[in-house]
Amino acid sequence: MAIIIDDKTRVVVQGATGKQGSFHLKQMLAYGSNVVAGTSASKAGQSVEGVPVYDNVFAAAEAEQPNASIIFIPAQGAKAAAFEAIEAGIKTVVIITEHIPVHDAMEIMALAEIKGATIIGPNTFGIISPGKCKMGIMPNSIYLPGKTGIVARSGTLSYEIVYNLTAAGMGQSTVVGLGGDRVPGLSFIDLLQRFEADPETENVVLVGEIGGNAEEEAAEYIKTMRKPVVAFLAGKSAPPGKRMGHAGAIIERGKGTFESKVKALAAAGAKVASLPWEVPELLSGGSV
Amino acid sequence: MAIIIDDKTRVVVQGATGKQGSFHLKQMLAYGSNVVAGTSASKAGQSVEGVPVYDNVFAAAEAEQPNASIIFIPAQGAKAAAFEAIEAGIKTVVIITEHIPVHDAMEIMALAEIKGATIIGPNTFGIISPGKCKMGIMPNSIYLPGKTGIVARSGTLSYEIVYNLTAAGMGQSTVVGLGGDRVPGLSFIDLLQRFEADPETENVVLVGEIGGNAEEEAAEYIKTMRKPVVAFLAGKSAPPGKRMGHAGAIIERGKGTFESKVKALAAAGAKVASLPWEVPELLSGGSV
Amino acid sequence: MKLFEFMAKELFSQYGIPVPRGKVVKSPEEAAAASREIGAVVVKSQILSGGRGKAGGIKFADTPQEAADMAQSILGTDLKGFVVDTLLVEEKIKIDQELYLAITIDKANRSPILISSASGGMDIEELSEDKLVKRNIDVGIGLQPYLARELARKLGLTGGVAQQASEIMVKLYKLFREKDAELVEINPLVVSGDTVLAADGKINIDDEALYRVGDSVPHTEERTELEQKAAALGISYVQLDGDIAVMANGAGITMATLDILQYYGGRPANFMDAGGGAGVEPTAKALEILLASNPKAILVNIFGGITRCDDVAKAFAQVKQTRGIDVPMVIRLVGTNQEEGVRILKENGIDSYRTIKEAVEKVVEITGTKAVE
Amino acid sequence: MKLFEFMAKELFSQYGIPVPRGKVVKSPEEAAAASREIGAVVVKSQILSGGRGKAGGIKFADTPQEAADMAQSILGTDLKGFVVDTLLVEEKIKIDQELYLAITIDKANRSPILISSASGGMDIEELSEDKLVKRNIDVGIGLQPYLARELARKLGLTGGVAQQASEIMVKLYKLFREKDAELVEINPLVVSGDTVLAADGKINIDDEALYRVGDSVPHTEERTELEQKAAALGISYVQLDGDIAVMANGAGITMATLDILQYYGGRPANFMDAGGGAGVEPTAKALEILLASNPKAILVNIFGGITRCDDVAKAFAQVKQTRGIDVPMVIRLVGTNQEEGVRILKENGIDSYRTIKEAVEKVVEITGTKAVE
Repeated sequence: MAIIIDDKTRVVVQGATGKQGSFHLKQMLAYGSNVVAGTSASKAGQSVEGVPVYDNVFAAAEAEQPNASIIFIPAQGAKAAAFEAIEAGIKTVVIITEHIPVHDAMEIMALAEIKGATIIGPNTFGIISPGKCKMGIMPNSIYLPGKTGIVARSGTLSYEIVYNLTAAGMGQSTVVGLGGDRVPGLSFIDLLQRFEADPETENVVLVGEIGGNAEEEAAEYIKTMRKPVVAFLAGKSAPPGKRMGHAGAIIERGKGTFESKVKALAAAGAKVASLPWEVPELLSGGSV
Repeated sequence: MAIIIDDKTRVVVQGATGKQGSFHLKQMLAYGSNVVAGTSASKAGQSVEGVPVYDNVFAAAEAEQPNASIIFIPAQGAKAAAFEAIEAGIKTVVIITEHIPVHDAMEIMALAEIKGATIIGPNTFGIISPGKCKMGIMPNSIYLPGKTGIVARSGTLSYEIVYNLTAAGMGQSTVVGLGGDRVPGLSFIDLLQRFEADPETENVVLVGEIGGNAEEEAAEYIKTMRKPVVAFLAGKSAPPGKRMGHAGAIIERGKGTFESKVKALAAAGAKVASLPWEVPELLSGGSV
Repeated sequence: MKLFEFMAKELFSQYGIPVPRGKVVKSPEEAAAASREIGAVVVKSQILSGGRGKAGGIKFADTPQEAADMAQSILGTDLKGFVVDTLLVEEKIKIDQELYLAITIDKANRSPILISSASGGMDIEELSEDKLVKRNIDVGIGLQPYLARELARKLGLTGGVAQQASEIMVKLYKLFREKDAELVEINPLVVSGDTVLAADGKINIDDEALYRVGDSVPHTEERTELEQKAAALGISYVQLDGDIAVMANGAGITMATLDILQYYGGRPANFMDAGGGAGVEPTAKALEILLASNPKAILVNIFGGITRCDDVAKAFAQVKQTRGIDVPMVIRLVGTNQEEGVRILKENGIDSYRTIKEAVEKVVEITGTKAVE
Repeated sequence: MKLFEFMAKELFSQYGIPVPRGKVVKSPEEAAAASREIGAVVVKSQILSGGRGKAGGIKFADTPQEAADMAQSILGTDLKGFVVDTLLVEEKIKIDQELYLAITIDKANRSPILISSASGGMDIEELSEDKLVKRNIDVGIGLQPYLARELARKLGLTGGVAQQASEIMVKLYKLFREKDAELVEINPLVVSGDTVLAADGKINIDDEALYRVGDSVPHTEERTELEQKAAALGISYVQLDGDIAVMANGAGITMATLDILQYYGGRPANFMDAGGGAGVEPTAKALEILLASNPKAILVNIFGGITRCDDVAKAFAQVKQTRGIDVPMVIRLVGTNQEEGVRILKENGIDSYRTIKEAVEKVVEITGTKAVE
């Protein structure tokens, strides 16, 4: 098992011939991901690391039957790239691209909902089911197959957590980056539900940060979960952020602070780590 | 049973205070339909025949929980009216209005599909499950509760068929008008499937006409049906219609003529009546 | 509403779709002048029908004199039922490949459909399916450039030609949507050297949408005067060659009424669908249109739904009282407010029937046609 | 990017949303002239912050002389950290009711959300939920007039006021979408007699969309020079008041690095998220920004993903070789191309650590802060 991607995932890389796309295509292949196709408007017919490059996702889909796409297209073309993947029938789309206008992100999410596609990102490090498939830009070396599901808002911080888990001999079932943008495709709850349902996952780490009320909402769901959850949150020392008018205040209603999140998660039964390297100990049932 | 509407249907009339809307609201009430609300942008707070009138479908939905809407709004406002009903959560929308631009109709159908709403019409006489609920503009007097399902492209021609059935003592489970416009919400097949699944319906009458290839497509489904189907088609004496460029010819591929339809239906096992008053005899298992 | 080729090309130009240089002319002199400006030309009759080439409505001219001669030979002739009074004089283009490109409405899918082929030109509808590239367009998404590029690729196009063709698709879809078209068609879409351009074009605008796009598109009229008069009343009216005038309400019942009349040996003088919900005045005017065609008898078949029988009866009574009705009328009247309608007719000395069978048998008997049965 | 009130109102006017008559002025003389033209006015400081009224940045004047006096008293003062150099002089309007109307992005629902209230004005965020009318807008459908009318009804508005308010909602949504706004807010939306108008307005434009809407909206700048310099490199940089400069890659890890540093008793001099995938040159420039702030030491925490450790190492080596680095540097470096990065650093005499704990302990030790443990 694992969630969302596994050894049956057939990956198409959109923007496979660009600097980032070709670099990470190679890294994904090196990790063992089943990358079956790339796309490039100008370099169709070529290949990258032995992976055939097609004009677009439709052509790639016809020839190679991918079921997941990863997008390395610059922000100005990213909406079209995501639409293309969705219209071509791809059901799992990982958008690495950052700096996508938030209105574009809303349009992508609206279309994905209509067409039943799952979007990971934008501005995500991606998703990895260790030992099975990696779709993302995370370093290959730090993951270990195992039983802990990890969901994070921030990429590098998740690497830190994984690094500590792996060092402690605790493997991961799937590690997912929600993406750092304002409108991500999936929420903490979406992932917690999947981890709760996944027979291979025994416990879950939630890596959050200040701002928004996603962690507080996740806490509501954690109350109902059977599997243990450990949380780590960043931003304790950050100065108060700028708020988005009255409307922002009305939506957040006092949520969004470090204290509010810690309180909600602890009340829901999650253990909250103060330092990243405390996570393995807390997962093992210990305290710090 | 019956299909789509029955005695649990709660009807809201959009455009309840106009000439057509108020006339048919009264007729529907007289038939026994459970008309729970009307809407009118300018006459909210009033009532029509004792039915309360609200500003819009959202307000009507909040107060009276209708689950079906019938639209008597002029063509220029009909798309907005249908969108309003769908956005307000109504799942069965009957559009009586004629002369709706075909691009508006396509947009209505696209939204309905996304939101899971069923559209009957536009330019339809409506739908009636005799003895239970009428949503439409058909005369109240001619229907008889019974076991025959009827689906028709044209209103008045369906009255003719029903008139003959009722005169022969053969009642109807549900009678549905697909609507005479170029882009109707439902196809013959959609209705045949529902009739095939409806325990109360024993046999089905399909009332078609020349043009398009809807009858030929229906014939493909009729081949798989358990219940008997009798068809009547109009247009045998009509001069050949004007075709819509090469594109129309490519889509129709020689279908659309009276002969093509009769042939397809007969080959599928349907009995085809030459005159409207032959339908009851054919339904009874006789021949003419 | 169909547009002439030159109008379609004006709209193409507005949307950035390349077309050959050309001039609209109405005389041999103007044709010669156009040729002087353009060079070698093709002289094309402007009629609201396809198949002009085979019918002799398209000719080539290398010199202004030839252009004038060709114009002379076409102007005023009858082509497929249309008298030619307008020509499009266009530069002759080198044709390397003829493509076909159309967007229309796919009723079955309830969405726009793009149909294209790398084998355009004449006899396109004879092409086998494997020569066609078809794709339904999601109206919520529109025809996005990436999909257009994929369709161009499927047509086997490459390089700059593929790029231009895909851009033309996107522009044509925009035109289709913004102008409420039922059909936009480019046949052939010509590859000429390294450019792609629309050598011929058809556009049909949705009549129901003219209220909102009417000012932004040119207008044409292909109905007869009587048909226009009927249309102004919201009535579908088509002249036929029989002697029994027919009125019914609803396209299906009108067709069925003609079928039944013919089945019993009668010959309909027209198709008239008086529509649903017509009130007293429109119905009276519809009856006057029927009377104006001097039929032997009039057959009326009304099954009242949104149309009210009392309104119909009042209209007939009114026409009888004011104008007089000098031919036999046979009326079948049932449905909404039937009793009141029958009463009004009776008061005015008009008999009505409850079944179409009775009515048709009666009208056939009156006009002396022999019945089949 | 936040817009000034007067800029927001210019956009409102472009979209047909009524605003009070007003003039933008920069001196007491101009304020007097505006008052002569308009009559009784309100003089409003233009700063990129709310709460101006309570802070004394909004004053009323009945005469030109009063307007000049009020302008004099506000111009040049410091309001909420901004020096006032621009005023909006507006007609004083009769206020019968203050509404609140905003459209922003609902992250949880991944769609726009309209928030409104019949109790607008100050302290709007203190209102209880039952005083608010909220509705998510489906981006595929947009905010249609029927929904806007329903929302106006829910606010308890009736007649012409309801109609105007609903039209303003539709226009505000159009502005929100077309200008790539993160927030459009009218507070208060004033009912004055039988008209409705926007008495104050806030607009935030999505920075990421400035490439496409930038030319159609006015520009403002509220970042310091160093922050702008960092932003031009794609780097998030915020000055803090400690003495240890910090660089990390990714917002989350940067925040966590500050947290850990603080946990161990260190005081960060800044927040610097060097972003993902920065190459050699941007990283070198980021390091130079850190050096320019004269810290006691520099703490770098790089977990390479899209960022490559060898690029980071090359950047540090380059700065050390060209500019020189005169403060202690503590680097934690793991991830993509880690071995190569560590090797390059070592060649250039820079030590690196494999855990953040070691790195933080080291930097705290160097700067002489006492550790917690």
